[in-house]
Formats: sequence, C-alpha cells, structure tokens
Amino acid sequence: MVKKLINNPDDIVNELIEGFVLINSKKVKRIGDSNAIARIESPIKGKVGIVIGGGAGHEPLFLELIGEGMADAVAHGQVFAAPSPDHILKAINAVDGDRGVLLLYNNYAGDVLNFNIAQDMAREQGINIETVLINDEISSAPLERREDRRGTTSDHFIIKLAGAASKAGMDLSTLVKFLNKAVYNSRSLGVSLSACTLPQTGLSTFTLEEGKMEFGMGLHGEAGVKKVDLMTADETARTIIDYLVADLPFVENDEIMLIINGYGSTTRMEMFIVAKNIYEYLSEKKINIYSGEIGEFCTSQEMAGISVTMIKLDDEMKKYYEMPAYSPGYIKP
Amino acid sequence: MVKKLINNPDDIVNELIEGFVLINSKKVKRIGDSNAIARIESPIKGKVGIVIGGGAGHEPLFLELIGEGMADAVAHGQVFAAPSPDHILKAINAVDGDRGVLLLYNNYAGDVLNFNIAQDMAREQGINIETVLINDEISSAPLERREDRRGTTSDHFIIKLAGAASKAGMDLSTLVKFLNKAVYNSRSLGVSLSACTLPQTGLSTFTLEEGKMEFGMGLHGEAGVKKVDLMTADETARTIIDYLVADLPFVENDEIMLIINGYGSTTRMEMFIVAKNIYEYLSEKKINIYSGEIGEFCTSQEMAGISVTMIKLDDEMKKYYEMPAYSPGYIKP
Amino acid sequence: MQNVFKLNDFIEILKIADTEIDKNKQYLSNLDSVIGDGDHGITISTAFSKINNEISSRNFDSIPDLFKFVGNLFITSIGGTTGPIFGYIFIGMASSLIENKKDEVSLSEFYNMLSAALQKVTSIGKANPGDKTLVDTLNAAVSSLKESVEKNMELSEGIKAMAVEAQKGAESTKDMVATKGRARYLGERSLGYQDAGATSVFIILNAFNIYLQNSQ
Amino acid sequence: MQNVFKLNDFIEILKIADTEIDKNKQYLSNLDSVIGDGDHGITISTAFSKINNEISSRNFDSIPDLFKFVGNLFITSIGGTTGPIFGYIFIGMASSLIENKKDEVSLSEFYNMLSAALQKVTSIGKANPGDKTLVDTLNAAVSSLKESVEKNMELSEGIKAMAVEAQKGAESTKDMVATKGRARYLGERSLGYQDAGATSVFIILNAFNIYLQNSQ
Ligand SMILES: Nc1ncnc2c1ncn2[C@@H]1O[C@H](COP(=O)(O)OP(=O)(O)O)[C@@H](O)[C@H]1O
Ligand SMILES: Nc1ncnc2c1ncn2[C@@H]1O[C@H](COP(=O)(O)OP(=O)(O)O)[C@@H](O)[C@H]1O
Ligand SMILES: [Mg+2]
Ligand SMILES: [Mg+2]
Ligand SMILES: [Mg+2]
Ligand SMILES: [Mg+2]
Repeated sequence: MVKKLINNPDDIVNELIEGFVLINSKKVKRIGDSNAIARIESPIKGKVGIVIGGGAGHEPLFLELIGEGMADAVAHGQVFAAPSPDHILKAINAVDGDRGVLLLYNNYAGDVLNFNIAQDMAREQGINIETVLINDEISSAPLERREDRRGTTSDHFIIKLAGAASKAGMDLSTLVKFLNKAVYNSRSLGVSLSACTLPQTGLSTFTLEEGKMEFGMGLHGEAGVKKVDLMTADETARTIIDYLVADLPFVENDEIMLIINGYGSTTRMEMFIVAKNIYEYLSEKKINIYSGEIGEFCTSQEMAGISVTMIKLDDEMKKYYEMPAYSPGYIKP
Repeated sequence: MVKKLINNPDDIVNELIEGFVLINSKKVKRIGDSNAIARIESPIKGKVGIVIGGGAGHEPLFLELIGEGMADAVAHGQVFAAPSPDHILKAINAVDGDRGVLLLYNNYAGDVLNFNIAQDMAREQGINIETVLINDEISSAPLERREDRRGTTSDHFIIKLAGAASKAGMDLSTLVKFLNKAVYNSRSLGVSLSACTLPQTGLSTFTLEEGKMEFGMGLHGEAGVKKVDLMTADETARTIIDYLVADLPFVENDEIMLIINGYGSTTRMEMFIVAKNIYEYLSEKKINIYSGEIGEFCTSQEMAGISVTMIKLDDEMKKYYEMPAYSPGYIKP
Repeated sequence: MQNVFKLNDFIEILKIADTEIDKNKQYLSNLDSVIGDGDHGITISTAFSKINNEISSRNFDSIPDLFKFVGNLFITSIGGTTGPIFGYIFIGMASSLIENKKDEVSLSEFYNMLSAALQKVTSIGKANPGDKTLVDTLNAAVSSLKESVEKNMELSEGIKAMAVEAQKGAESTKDMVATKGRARYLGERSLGYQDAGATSVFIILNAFNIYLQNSQ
Repeated sequence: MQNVFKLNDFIEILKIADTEIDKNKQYLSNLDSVIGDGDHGITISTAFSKINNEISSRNFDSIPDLFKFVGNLFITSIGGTTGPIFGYIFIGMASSLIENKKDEVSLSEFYNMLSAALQKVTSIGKANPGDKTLVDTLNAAVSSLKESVEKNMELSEGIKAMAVEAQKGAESTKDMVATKGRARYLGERSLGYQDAGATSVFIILNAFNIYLQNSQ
C-alpha cells in the first residue's frame, strides 16, 4: 500500500496543481484545466518567455519555479513522465510576448520527444522559439557524450539565470548562448540511501539493501555508477567532490556556485553536515565558493540522499545570479 | 544502523552549526564554540533582542530562523534536547542592546527549566528580560490546561511577528502582550504516517504499523490522540480542520493564517493535495484564508506526516506579518 | 472467414487492446519498476482508455483516418516516452495507407503498415533491434508478417503467427542489455528483465489476434 | 570498615557512576525511546563523562563544594530535562551540608542529603511519587535510608539497603501511568514500561553501594 497523503491516485497531478494555484492565487494562473501554469501577468512585453517543465514528483521543481526573475510558465507531466505537447503548447502560448519563447528543461528522452513536438507546433504558429537542454548529471554518460547526460539539480540555478537575463531584456539567441554556457559549466552528482515509491502504485523504483548507498542514482531510480557500503558524510562529500572536480575539470582559484540538494527524506541537518565537509575539502583544493545553497530544490519523492552541484562562474553568470528572484519555490531577495 | 549522512554521532549538532555558519557566513556568527548563534550585526540598538531556541533536529527550526525581521539569536541543544542555560545566556548576551531581550520558545518541560535558569542568570546581570511560550498543539492537553500544551508548527509565524514588531521598535512589555495574543490565537494539529529515528542511536522513537496513521503525534514521537487506518488526504484534512476549528473555536468570517507543514519525508506534492482539500473545506465553513503557506517549517527528522496550523488574525497581526523577513530558513519578501 | 480488416474491426481491436492492457497494468508497471521508473503500466493504460473514449464519440472516414487520429492523440496528449513513441507507431501505420482513402486492409497491406511503423519509430527513437525496447517486439512482428505474406497465408493465420513471434520478441528483451530509455543507465544490470514497452506492444498486437480468433 | 564518606570517596563514586551509566547507555536510550524521545542514555552518559573530566582537573575544599560544583555543571551545561533535574539533585545534596565546611558524611547525614535532594527536585519539577519519574527511585531510596538510620545501621549496610530499594523504586515505575515528562502524552499506553530517568538514578545510587562493597 502507498503510505502517502493522497486521494484518487489518478488525480494526483491535477490536485497538486490545484493546491499550488490556490495557495499562490495572486501570482499564478492555470491555463484552463490543463497542466500548464503561468505567471498571472503573462505574457510580459519586452522579455523572452521562459517555459520550463517535466514530470511531476520533483517538487519544488518545476511547478514552484515560476515567478518574477524565474520562469514564466511550466508544463507538467504525470509523476515521472514528460508532459505531452498540448500542455507544453499551452504554456508557450501563455508566455509568448514580443521577444520569443525559450524552452528550458532536463535532457530525458521523453521530455526531448514531447518538447520537440511542441516546439514544432509553435513554430508552425509562427512563434520564435528555441531550446536549451540541461544535462549536468555526470554519472549518466561519459564526458565525450556530454549531450547524452540527464539534467538534475542545477535546474533552479539555470532557470534563475534565464529568468534574470530575460527580465533584463536579453534577446532569445543571446539567451540561448548564455544559458548553454551556464549548462556547460554545471556538474552534479548525487548519492541515494533509500528508494522512493511511485505514489500511484506504491511500488519502489529500486531497492537499496540495508547498509548500502549508491552513487549516481537517477531521479527516478535509474541505477547509478557504484553501490558501496554506507559512508560517513565526510567520505561521501569527498567522493562526490572528487568526481565533480575531475569532470569539468574545476581547478585552483575557480569560483563556483555550490548547491547541496536533498532528494526528499534526508534532513537539513545532514545537508549542513555534508556542507561543512565540502567547504573544508574545497578549501583544501583552493576552489572558491562564491555562494552556497542548501535545500530541497529537486526531489525524488521520499528518496533519501543528497546531490551536489558545482557551477563554475564568470562575471556574467554572477551578475544575473545576484539579481532578485521571487518564485514560490525559490526566493533570492 | 543509522542510515544517515553523518560523521561522529556525538558531533552532529556541532557540525550542523558549523555547516550553517559556513553557508551563511555573511549573515550569522557563532559565539565562540558554543551552540549560540547570532545575527552578525548583533546587538542591534533600538530593538528588543529576540532569542529563540530548543532541541536540534527540527531544521529549519530554530537555527535557520535568525535574520532581519526574524529572531536575533538562537541557542541550540542536542537533538531533541533543550539547550543548557550557558548557551542560552550567551545568546542573550549577544543580542542585549538597549531595549531588553525576549525569550521565545516552545513549551516543553526541558526547555522551560533551562530557559528559566538562563533568564534568572540574565536578570542577575541586570538584563531586562521576558519570556513568551508557544503552546499551539491542541492534542497535548485539553483546552482548560492550555498552558500545558506543547509548541509546534506555529513557531516560525510567531517568531516572524516578534522579529517584525521588535524591528519596528515595539517595547518589551508591549511585545510580550502582542505575542501572547498571537499564541493565544494559534492552533496546530498534525498527523504522522511513519516514525523518525534519532540520528545518534538509529532508534525509532515510535512505531506505526503498516496502514496506520496517528493524529496528534508529537515532534519527538510522543504519542498522539488517536491511531487510525490510513485516511485519504481529504479525510485527513477534514479531520484535522474539525479538531482545530472546534478548539479555538474558529467561526464564520474569521480571517486566518494557514500553515501546512511537512514533518520530514512527506512530499510537497502531498502537502499541496492536502492544501487543496483544506481550502475547499474552509471555504465550506466560510472561514477566510488571509494567507496560506506550505513547506517544511518544523520537521522531526525523517518522520512522515504533516501538521496544519490555523492562526486567527487581527489587523495588528496582519500588519507585522506583511513586513519583510529574511532568514536562511524563512523569507517573506 | 474474413480475409481483410475493415474500419470497424480496428475499432473493436482497439477496445480489446484497452481491456488487455488494463488487465496487465500492474504487471507492466512492475516490469518498468525493475529497470525503469515504474510508470509504464499507468501511462499506457491511461492512454488506451482515453483513446477509446475519444473514438467512441467520433466518426471516421477511413482506416488511415482512424490511425492518424489515434497516433495524434497519443503524440499530443499522453506524454512520457510512451506518448510520442506509440503515437508514431500509429502514425506510421496510417502513413502506408494514406494515399487512397482505404477501407479494407489485407495481410500484405497490414505488413506494410507495421513495417512503416517500425521505420517511423526507429527514425524517431533511434533504437535498433537488440537495444531492449519495444522495437524488438515490432521487429519480430514485422519479420513474421513478411514471411506469412510470402507464404500467402490467410489473414487470421498470419496474425496468429505474428502474435506468437511478437511474444518471442518481447521475451527476447530479457537477454539484452539496455542502451536506450531509462533502463540504459542500468547497463549490465538490466540483463534478465523483460522490457515493459516491448511487452505492451506485444499485448496490443495480440489484440488483433484475439479479435480474429473470437470472430471465427 | 569505613562508617563515613569522605570527599575522596565521593570522587571515586562519581567515577563508578560514570562507568556504570556508560555500560547502560544503550539500555537507557532504549527505555526512553519506548515512552520518551530516546535520548536519555546519551544525555546522561555525556553528562557524567563531562563531570568526571572537569572534576579530575580541580581541587575541592569540602564535600558540599564538590556537590555544588557537580550540580551547577549539570544545571548550566547539560541541557534537556536531565540537566536541571539531575543538577538539582546534587545541589539539594550539597544544601543540607552547606552550613559548615563538611569533610565527612555519616549514614544519617547522607539520609539528610538525599532527603534534601528529593525535596529540591519535587519543588522544581512538580513530580510526586507515582508520577513515573526518577522521583520514584529517589523517594524509595530516601525511605530506605530513613529506616536504616532509625535502625542505626552501618554505612555500607544502609547504602546496600538503599540500593535494593532504589532498584525496586525504579522497577515500580513499570506499573505507573506517566503524568510528567514526555511520557505523559502516552497516558495509559505508558503502562508496562520502566522510566528511563528512574533507572539512571538507581544506577547512580548503586554506584555508592558498589564502591563500599569493593572497598571492604
Ligand atoms: N528510444 C526508444 N525507442 C523506442 N522505444 C523506446 C525508446 N526509449 C524507451 N522506449 C520504450 O519506452 C518504454 C518506457 O515507457 P514509459 O515507462 O512510458 O516511459 P518513461 O521512460 O518516460 O517512464 C520502454 O520500456 C521502452 O520499450
Ligand atoms: N518533572 C519531572 N520531575 C522529575 N523528573 C522528571 C520530570 N520530567 C521528566 N523527568 C525525568 O526525566 C527523564 C527524561 O530525561 P531526558 O530523556 O534526558 O529528557 P527529555 O524528556 O527532555 O528528552 C524521565 O525519564 C523522567 O524520569
Ligand atoms: Mg516515466
Ligand atoms: Mg530529549
Ligand atoms: Mg517508465
Ligand atoms: Mg528523552
């Protein structure tokens, strides 16, 4: 049995959206009864409209990341399933102002298929529309096939940059280049300590034996790079950082954004302990943390574990990071 | 075995504080190596210093609630254990400006004992100091013994009011009256679906059989009012609201603050579904939701479940609620 | 005994597919939860209910009309990997008939339909036989149809043979290492488990067989 | 055979208490996790280690000096319910001797000490015998000491009897319904489980007995 607070399993995503819109009724609007939700003031003149989206079940991603200085609309699929093109197209139409539309989402096969179809449909309507794919997760493919990697926990940061730059008036093609640079410099890797269950079925997406943890586990239970005996927070931190640093690679005097993300049932207490260990280790490596964030930015239901994201910053990225952002799921004052 | 990302179990709270201070190094300072942490600009002239605190393990409460428009300092105990008076006194001394100090914490026997000792020690030093106890949890004692009730998930709201009012220059005795009014109008009740484990020992504080849930479970696994078969989100929402409404009681046309809090491993998806059901039910009851918040404000390690807080508002409370607040764990722009 | 499919046969077959998928919903989700993310049974069964709902309130001019409608519904409103991939199967099937407003389909025309579907899906999804996807089922079915057409078989015999081979195709994914879809992250660990999509395509193809067997 | 406690005896007894508490740390946490929040073993063992550490680097003028120091350390730096409650036990013990700089304690003076401790804790914590707290252990110990003093018993005999009664006192909490502390929320459901604090007070009182038995 699913031990979750739900009603009709088939109605989960619909009720999720309803609850979200009720709590944020002054800020967002649902497009009809679709799974497309947009900022209430959409479409906004003078800015590229930012459309994000993907499967549900990763809250606050993506639903809660629409707002001033963040995304303009979101298209949601069912739990762990890409949204269909009709929802995506509704989101696109809701935010299409006078500067075009950007689709910004994670690189999963299902998402790419559906967003591409929607993009084609929008182009047929004469909309100026481009795509940026997020693919920060290093365990999902070797560096040579970086374009095959999936997107994970750098999402809210990339979305934040997109929101700030589009708000500042950056045009669509410059925005695509800017965000691709940010994605290019983003690296994430996570570790799981226990599985999550799909709320509709109550089935676990995988099993992790007592005393084991897995590096590189995907957000939907896709297997990782290695399963090991449970490590301490410090060993975990160092192992993840070693992988991340080697991948870009990050080098001495690099200035980075550090994000420590909780997947679901891992406590903030644990995240802060990991943070302490990472700060110490990166300081040994003379890599400078420009800013550090901890929290649940991208969850995978009640999975236990954390992921770490390192993003190499330059002045342009810092500038747009520092601008304020106000979304229900992410605020930067 | 404890399946958590920690290092030395005896060092958990120390490392938690270190990680927190590293990430927020521009905003907070630790007093020596104590468990007292204060805003970096403390003591602040012209305002009552707000000291909060309690056992660790409920993050973001209390640690992460210090900041502009929120509390000024926090004293932390070990996991689920009240802080000792020496830490509390350090927090008091750090924020004692020229308008006195307010101790604001939850009504648990251990906390009351320790904070009272610290208050006596501060008075001996000549500090003008008062206490407000939070006791919103309705299942812990009948209404006739309201002063025996424990404090739970209205904390961040009451702390927010204290931060805003003290910042606006309210004097200590007026502040005590104002906050006692807010506490008087606050009611919370939660439901647990699974237990939490103490990170030092890996022991569960209680067990909840497959298919069962418990109303009124405490934040440390203290037993609740009734154990029942797992309900739907809607039934759960209605049951909680019925208890809360009957207790104050809330009546037609009351204007309330609604807080839906996740205890740890319950997803935001579930919280939004519960929110939808609560909005519908309160609208049937003609009780007006002035503002609704969902999130993890007061957790109990990885316990599954939610709590609902209803606070009856008046104009004074609304005024101070609307003022901005910036703390690592709670931001109101 | 009928030797061609007519429009109404396909409508009935889609109903059978819906029923059969529904029966196997949990099983399909189980398969997907071992090597994928556990939602395939839900997605595909929701899709078939939706499709049958929409079909029942509509009239169709021709067989390609019906298949185009089903394909587009899959593509635009189902989501997941399933939506587009299964959508293009139906679109592919329609495409081989689209020239003339067809109202009957022989075994050899059915072979052309499925063959076009296979091509379409391969070009969209870039999965080849052996990659542990529904392409393995489709491919086995197409090969079987080809042989049956060459042997000049009766419709119901050819379809029966196709269903048998489709099942084998689905089962053959057990011994494959996934290189496409979510299961690819598992690599060698995906060995020994049958692919969910390959199984649901078998169930759907088998609906054609069940229909013909029942109507005999 | 000694008939009084001297300063150094108490210092040694605190070491034994530390060792005994440490041995029972897990057991005490288990007891607390059934009807409380599971931390009592950790809190009390951390406290005793800290206390013995601090004591070892200090000199004390008198017995009340030592007990006041231990009590204050508990009160100011341990936290939880344990810190203040156990602190006031030691402060209470010191208070009955505080008038004159005492350097020996007879059985009857020890009875006065524990009796003052019981009073102090009751006035601070408002728990009475029967409320399923450490007061039940303390109360049993004080009654036993009273009787032994009246019977003019030897020190070690009186302390031995006290330990036996303290154990019974701790065990008696099993049959009580909690009305104080975290266990009170359990109400009737707390029946059948022994109180953690009552158990640790027994362990500490038993350290006095172990010391005297060993030094015979
Ligand atoms: N590139 C592809 N080409 C063809 N079929 C594919 C491809 N990728 C995945 N599939 C099929 O899709 C099925 C998974 O569908 P579903 O569970 O609905 O999607 P998701 O992986 O998005 O959860 C797999 O079992 C596989 O047969
Ligand atoms: N009011 C009280 N008076 C005396 N002893 C008490 C009182 N409340 C609790 N205790 C004792 O404290 C013990 C719990 O201590 P501990 O676990 O350290 O504290 P906490 O309840 O804060 O976690 C209980 O087992 C009980 O014996
Ligand atoms: Mg999926
Ligand atoms: Mg405790
Ligand atoms: Mg799937
Ligand atoms: Mg305890």
